[in-house]
Amino acid sequence: MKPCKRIEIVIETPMVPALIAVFKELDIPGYSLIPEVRGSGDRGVRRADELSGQSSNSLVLVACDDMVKIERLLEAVRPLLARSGGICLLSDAQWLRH
Amino acid sequence: MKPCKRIEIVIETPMVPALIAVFKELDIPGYSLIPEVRGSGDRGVRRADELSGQSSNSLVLVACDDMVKIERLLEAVRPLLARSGGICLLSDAQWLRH
Amino acid sequence: MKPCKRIEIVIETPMVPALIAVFKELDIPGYSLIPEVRGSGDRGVRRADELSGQSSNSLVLVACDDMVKIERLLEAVRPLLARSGGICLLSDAQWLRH
Amino acid sequence: MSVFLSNLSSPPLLFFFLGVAAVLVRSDLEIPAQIAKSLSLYLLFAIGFKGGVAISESTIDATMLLTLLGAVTLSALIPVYTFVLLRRWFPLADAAAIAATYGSVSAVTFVTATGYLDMLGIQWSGYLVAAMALMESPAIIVGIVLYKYYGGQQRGAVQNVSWKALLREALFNGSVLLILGSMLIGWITGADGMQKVEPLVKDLFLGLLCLFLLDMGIVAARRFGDLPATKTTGSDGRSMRPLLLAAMLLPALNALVGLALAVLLGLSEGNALLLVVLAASASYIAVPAAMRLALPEANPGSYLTMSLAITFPLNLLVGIPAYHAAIRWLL
Amino acid sequence: MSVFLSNLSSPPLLFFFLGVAAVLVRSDLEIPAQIAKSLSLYLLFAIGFKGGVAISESTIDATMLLTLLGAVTLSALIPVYTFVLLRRWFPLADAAAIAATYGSVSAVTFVTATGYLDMLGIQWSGYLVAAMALMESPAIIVGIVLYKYYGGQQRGAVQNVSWKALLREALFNGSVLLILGSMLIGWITGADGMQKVEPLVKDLFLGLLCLFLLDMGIVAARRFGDLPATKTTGSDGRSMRPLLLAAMLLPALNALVGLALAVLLGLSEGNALLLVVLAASASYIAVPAAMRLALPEANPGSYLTMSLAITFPLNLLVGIPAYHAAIRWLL
Amino acid sequence: MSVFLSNLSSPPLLFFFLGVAAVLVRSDLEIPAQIAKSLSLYLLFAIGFKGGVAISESTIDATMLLTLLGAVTLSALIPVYTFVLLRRWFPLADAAAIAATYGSVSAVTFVTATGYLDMLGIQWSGYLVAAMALMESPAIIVGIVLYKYYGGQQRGAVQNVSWKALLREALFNGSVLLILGSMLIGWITGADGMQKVEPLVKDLFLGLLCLFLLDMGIVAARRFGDLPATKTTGSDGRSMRPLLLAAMLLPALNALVGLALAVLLGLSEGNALLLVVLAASASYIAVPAAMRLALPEANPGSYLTMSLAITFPLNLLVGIPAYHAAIRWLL
Ligand SMILES: Nc1ncnc2c1ncn2[C@@H]1O[C@H](COP(=O)(O)O)[C@@H](O)[C@H]1O
Ligand SMILES: Nc1ncnc2c1ncn2[C@@H]1O[C@H](COP(=O)(O)O)[C@@H](O)[C@H]1O
Ligand SMILES: Nc1ncnc2c1ncn2[C@@H]1O[C@H](COP(=O)(O)O)[C@@H](O)[C@H]1O
Ligand code: NA
Ligand code: NA
Ligand code: NA
Repeated sequence: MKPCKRIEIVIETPMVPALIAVFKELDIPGYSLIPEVRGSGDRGVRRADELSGQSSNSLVLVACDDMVKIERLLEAVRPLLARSGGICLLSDAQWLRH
Repeated sequence: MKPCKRIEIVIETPMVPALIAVFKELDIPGYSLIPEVRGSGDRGVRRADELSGQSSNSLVLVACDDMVKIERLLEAVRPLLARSGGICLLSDAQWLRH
Repeated sequence: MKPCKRIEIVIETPMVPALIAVFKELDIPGYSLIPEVRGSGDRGVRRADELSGQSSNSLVLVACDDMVKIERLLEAVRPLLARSGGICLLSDAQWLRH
Repeated sequence: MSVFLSNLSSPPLLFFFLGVAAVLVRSDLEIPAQIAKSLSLYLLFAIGFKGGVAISESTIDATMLLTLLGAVTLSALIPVYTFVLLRRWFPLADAAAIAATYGSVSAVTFVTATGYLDMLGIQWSGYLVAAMALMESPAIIVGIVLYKYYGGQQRGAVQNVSWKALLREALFNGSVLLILGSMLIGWITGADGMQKVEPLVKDLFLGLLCLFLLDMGIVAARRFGDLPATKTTGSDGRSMRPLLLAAMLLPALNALVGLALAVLLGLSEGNALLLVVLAASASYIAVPAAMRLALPEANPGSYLTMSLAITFPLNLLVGIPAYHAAIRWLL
Repeated sequence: MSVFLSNLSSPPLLFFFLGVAAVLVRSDLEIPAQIAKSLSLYLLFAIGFKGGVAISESTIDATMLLTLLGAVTLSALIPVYTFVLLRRWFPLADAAAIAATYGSVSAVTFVTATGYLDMLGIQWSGYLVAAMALMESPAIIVGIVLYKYYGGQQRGAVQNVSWKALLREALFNGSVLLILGSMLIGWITGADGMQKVEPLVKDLFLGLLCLFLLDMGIVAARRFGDLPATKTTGSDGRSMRPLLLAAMLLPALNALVGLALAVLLGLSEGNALLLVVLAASASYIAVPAAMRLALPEANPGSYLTMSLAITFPLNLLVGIPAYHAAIRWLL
Repeated sequence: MSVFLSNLSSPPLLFFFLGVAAVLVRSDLEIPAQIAKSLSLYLLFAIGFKGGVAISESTIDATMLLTLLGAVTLSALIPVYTFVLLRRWFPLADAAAIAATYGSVSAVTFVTATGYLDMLGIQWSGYLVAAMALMESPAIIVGIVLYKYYGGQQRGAVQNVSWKALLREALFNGSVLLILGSMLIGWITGADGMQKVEPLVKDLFLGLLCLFLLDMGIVAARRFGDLPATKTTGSDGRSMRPLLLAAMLLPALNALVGLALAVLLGLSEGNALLLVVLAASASYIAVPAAMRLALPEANPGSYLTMSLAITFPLNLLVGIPAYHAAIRWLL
C-alpha cells in the first residue's frame, strides 16, 4: 500500500475531451470515468435526458501519488470548472500495489 | 481548497425522488447521481435487471461544507435507509474552489 | 456513525464474477457495483465500446469495518489485479448506522 | 394435449426456455437493461394501440361495460381473500404485498395469451386491453388499505406514506399510463392511425415478443436461483414451502374466480380466456415498484420472486392452455 | 381549421401530448436515455437516406441549387438579426447562443413536417433534406463570430476557444455527419439500395416517430417545469418575460423570412412549407452541444429551454399548419 | 473487378466507411453501447433463426455432416499452425491468444458474406450457420491447451485457471448460445415459425446490418488509431510490423486452407465462399472475452487490434470478393 490522493471531478460530458486532453498534457496516464451521471448544482438540474448530451455529467476518478502532478492538475482543472461548472474533490487514500 | 465532507448514499432507485425531496427541504442544492448501480447487502442481491427498476440502486454523492446541514441530512437519511435499505458513508475531502 | 474503510476497486468487467466469488468466499455480504466504467491506465485506453465487454471496467465499492476481513480481501484482490489490471484504493469513512 | 404442445412449441415460449437454459448453464447471455425496458414499453404501446383501434371499430355495449366493471371488481376482490388466506403464513406486510401483486396483472402474460389466441385463430375483443389497464391500480390501493387497517393498529407503520404519492403511483404508474394513453390514441386515430404504424405495432410484434421473453427467461431463472438464499436470509427462519405453494395455488384459485365471472358475463371463448388470464396472472412491474414506496417493510424476496419466478412461467407454460381447456369444457 | 385538427390528431402528435401528460401527472414514464438517443439517430439516418435516394432520382436543376444556397444564407442571416434584436434584453453570451440556436434547425420538426405533408398527400423534394443538413453549421459559426466581435472587446473572452475544434464541432457534429453521410449513401445506392433497407427506413418511420415524440414530450415538459427555477437562479434577477416572448416571436419572424425566400425561389407548396419550417425551427441537439464547448458562459437555461420547451412544441402543434395556411393563401 | 465494386457500394459497407470517416474527422458520432450490443444480439438471433429454418427444410445428408465436421476440424487446426508460426515473433501468451482468435470466427463477417451472396442471387445452405456456431469454441480450447503445454513448463502460469469455467466460457458463451439456441428454435418451428417473425428476422436484416456496421466502422477505426500507442506501451519495445503483417497474412493463409477443404468437400459456390470466409475471419467477441479470463497475460492490444482493426475490415472490403473470385476460378 502506498499513500496517494483520490481526485474526483464531476464535469459535464461535452467537456470530457478537454479534461482528458489536460491529463495527456500533464502525463497523467490513469483515470476512470463514469458516464451518464445526473446531478444538480448552481446551474440547475442536469437530468441526463437530452439528446445533445448537454445535460449529462461524467464523474472522473484519478488516483495519483505525485504531489507535483496533482498541483498542476488542480490548476488546470480550475478554469475548466469555472467556465462550465462542476466540482472537484481531493481526498486521501491508500493504493494497493500489485 | 476548502475542507468539506463527502456523503455517499447507495439507495434503491425507486426511493431517489424521496431522497431528492429531502435535499430540497434541507436546501442542499448540489448533488451528483449515478443511476443503475448494482449491489448486494442484507436484503440480497440487486442485479438491476428488472423492469420495475426495483432491483436497481443509485449512488448519490453530496459534497457539503456546512456541518449543520450535514447533521440534518444524516438525520433525514437514516429513516429512509432503515425502511428500504442501503448505506450512507461520510468522509473528509478538500473542495477545489473555482 | 461507526468508523469503517471504503474499498474501491476498478477492474475489467469480465473479471467481476471472479471478484464477487472472492467476496462470497470471504463472507463479505455488502458491495455496490457501477458497470460500464471507462478508463485508461498502463494497459491503454478502455472505451467500453466493444461488444466483447472486454474494454469496459466496473467500479466496485465495499464498506467494511472488520479489519481482518479487509486484510484478507486486499490479499485476495492483489493477484486478480496483477493478472488483469485495475486499481484498488482504501480510504477512511464513517458509516451511518440505521 | 395438442394445445399444450403447440403452446410450448411457439417461438416466444421457446425463447423463454432459451433464456432459462442460459442461466442454468451459467452463460453470460444477457439483454442490456435499457433494451429490455424498451421492449417492455414497446409491448405496452403496441397492445394498447391495437386495443384502442379495436374498440374504435366496435360498438360500446352492455357486455363490454360489464366486463370492464367486472375486471375492476376482480382486481379489488382478489387481494382481499388473498390477504385473509395468507396472513397466517406470512408476515403481515408480505401478505399485503402478495395480495396486491396477485390482484394486479402481468401485461406480458396477457400479451402472450393474445398471441396464443391469434395463433389458433380465435377471436378476442379490444376492450379486454382496457380491462387489463384498469386492473393494474385497484389491487395496489386495496393492498395498502388492508395493511394499514390490520398492521397499522399493531405497529403504527405506514403512517408517513403520503396517500397522494401512493394514488399517483397506482394510477399514473409508467406502464399504466403508457397502455391507457396508447389505447386512447389508437381509439382516436382508428384504422387510419393503425395503417401508419402497422409495421411497428403489428408486424414486428411476435418477433420482439420472442426477444422480450428471452430476457424474461433469464430474469425469472436468476430469481429462481435466488430462492434458497431467500430462505436463509429470512430473519424469521420460516421455510420456503408456503411461498412455493402460494405461488402455484393462487393463480389456480384466481383463475377459477375469473372463470366464474366469465361464465356469468357470457363471454366468448377468446374473451373468457383473456379474463381468466388476467385474474390468474400477477404483476411484476407496476406493483413491486409501488410496494417499494408504500410498503418497504415487505420483502421483495417474497412477492417479486413468487410472481416472477414461479407464477409467470407457470401461467405461460401450463396455465394458458389449461385455462383454455377448462373454458372449452365449460362453454 | 381542419388542417390544424388533422395535424393535432395524428398519432405522432398525440404521443407528444401523452409525454407531456406523463410529466404533468408526475408519472415515472420514461424512455431509457440510450433508446431515445438511438431513435434520434434513426430519424436522421432514415430521413437522410430517403432524401439521398430522392435526389438520385431527380435531376439537379437551378431551383435545387438556389434553394440550397438560400438555405445556407438563411442559416447565416437569421443569427445576425436575432443577435441584434436580442442583445439589449439578454446577456451578450446568451444573445449569441440564442441567435445560433434559431439560425440552425430542428431535424425532428422537419421530419414531422414531412410526415404532415405525406399525410395530406402533398409532394416534396428530397433535396430539402440536403438543405436541412446544410443549415446546421453556418449558424453556429456566425453566432460565435458575433460574440467574439462584440463580446471580445469588452471582456477578452473566447480567446482560448480553439477555432479548429469549433469548426470541427460545427461541420462534423454527430448529427450533421450522420444525415449527410446517409444522404450520400442513399444518393450512391439509389432505388436499389432503398429496396434493401425500405422496411427499416420507410415502413417503421411513423411508428418510431411516435415513440420519439413521446420522449420529446416528456423532455420538453420537464424543461418547461424548470422555467420558474431558471428565473430565480439567474444571478441577474431578470424576469422571464423576454425569454418567453422571444421563444414565441422568433419562430414567427423567421418563418416570415423563410416564406419570403420560398416565394422568391418559386418553390412548390410542399417544398415551401419545409423551407419555412427550417427557418422557423430552432436546434436543440447540435447547437447546444457546440455552445457548451465554445460559449460555456451562455446559460443553457435560456437557449435550450427556449428551443426545446417552447419553440419546438409551438412549431409542432400550431406552426406547421399555420405556415401551411399562410403558404396556401399566398401561392 | 465489378464484384469488388458492387461489394464496396452496398449500403452496409458504405455505412462501415461512414463510421471510419466519423473517427477520421474526429466527429462525436456514436452508437450508444447498449444499442450496439443489441444489434449484435439481433444479428445472431436472426442469422441463427434463418439457418435453423433452412435446415428444417432440407434433408440431412453426408455433405452437410462432413462440412460440419470439417468446420470443427478447421477451428481446431488453424490455432495449431498459427501458434507454431507466431511463437517466434510474439510473446507466448500473445501467440496463443492470436491463434485462438483466428481459429474462431467473426459472425458479422459471415453475415455480410451471406448478404453479399443474396445480393448476387447465389444460393447457400442453412447448415453453414451451424458450421459457424460450431467453430467458435474449439479454437478457444486449443489456444489455451497450447499455451498451457508450451508456456506452463516455463513459467507455471495458467495453473489456477479453472478448466470448468474455461469450458463453460468456450461452449456457453453468450453469442454461441444465442446462435445455437435460435438455430434450434428455427429448426423446431420451421416455416410456420418463420412466418411469424419474418418482419423482424428477414425484412429488417439489411437495414439493421447497416447501423451495426456503422458502429463497427467507428470501433475499428478507433482501435486502428490506438495502434501506434500499442507499440510504445509494449514493455518489450518490439516493433509493430509482425502484428500488421500477421493480421494481413493470416486471413489469406486460412482462406487457402478453407478453400482446400471446400474443394475437397465439393461444396457449391455459395457454401464454399461461406466456409472460406469462416476460415479467414477472426473472432472479436467470444474469443477476446474468453481470453481475458483464461489468459489475462496476453495483451488485447495485440489480438483484439489485429482482428478488429485490420482483419475484419480487410475481409469485409477485399476478402469476400477476392475469395469469391478465387472460388469461381477454381470451380
Ligand atoms: N455539492 C455538490 N455535491 C455533489 N455534486 C455536485 C455538487 N455541486 C455540483 N455538483 C455536480 O456538478 C454539476 C455541475 O454543478 P454546477 O456547476 O454547480 O451546476 C452538478 O450537476 C452536479 O452533478
Ligand atoms: N457494505 C457495503 N458496501 C457497499 N455497498 C453496500 C454495502 N451494504 C449494502 N450496500 C449497498 O446497499 C444496497 C442495499 O443494501 P441492503 O439494504 O443491506 O440490502 C446493496 O444492494 C448495495 O448496493
Ligand atoms: N491512476 C488511476 N486512477 C484511476 N483509475 C485508474 C488509474 N489507473 C488505472 N485505472 C483504472 O484501471 C483500469 C485498468 O488499469 P491498468 O491495469 O493500469 O490499465 C483503467 O482502465 C482505469 O479505469
Ligand atoms: Na391477477
Ligand atoms: Na431555424
Ligand atoms: Na477463422
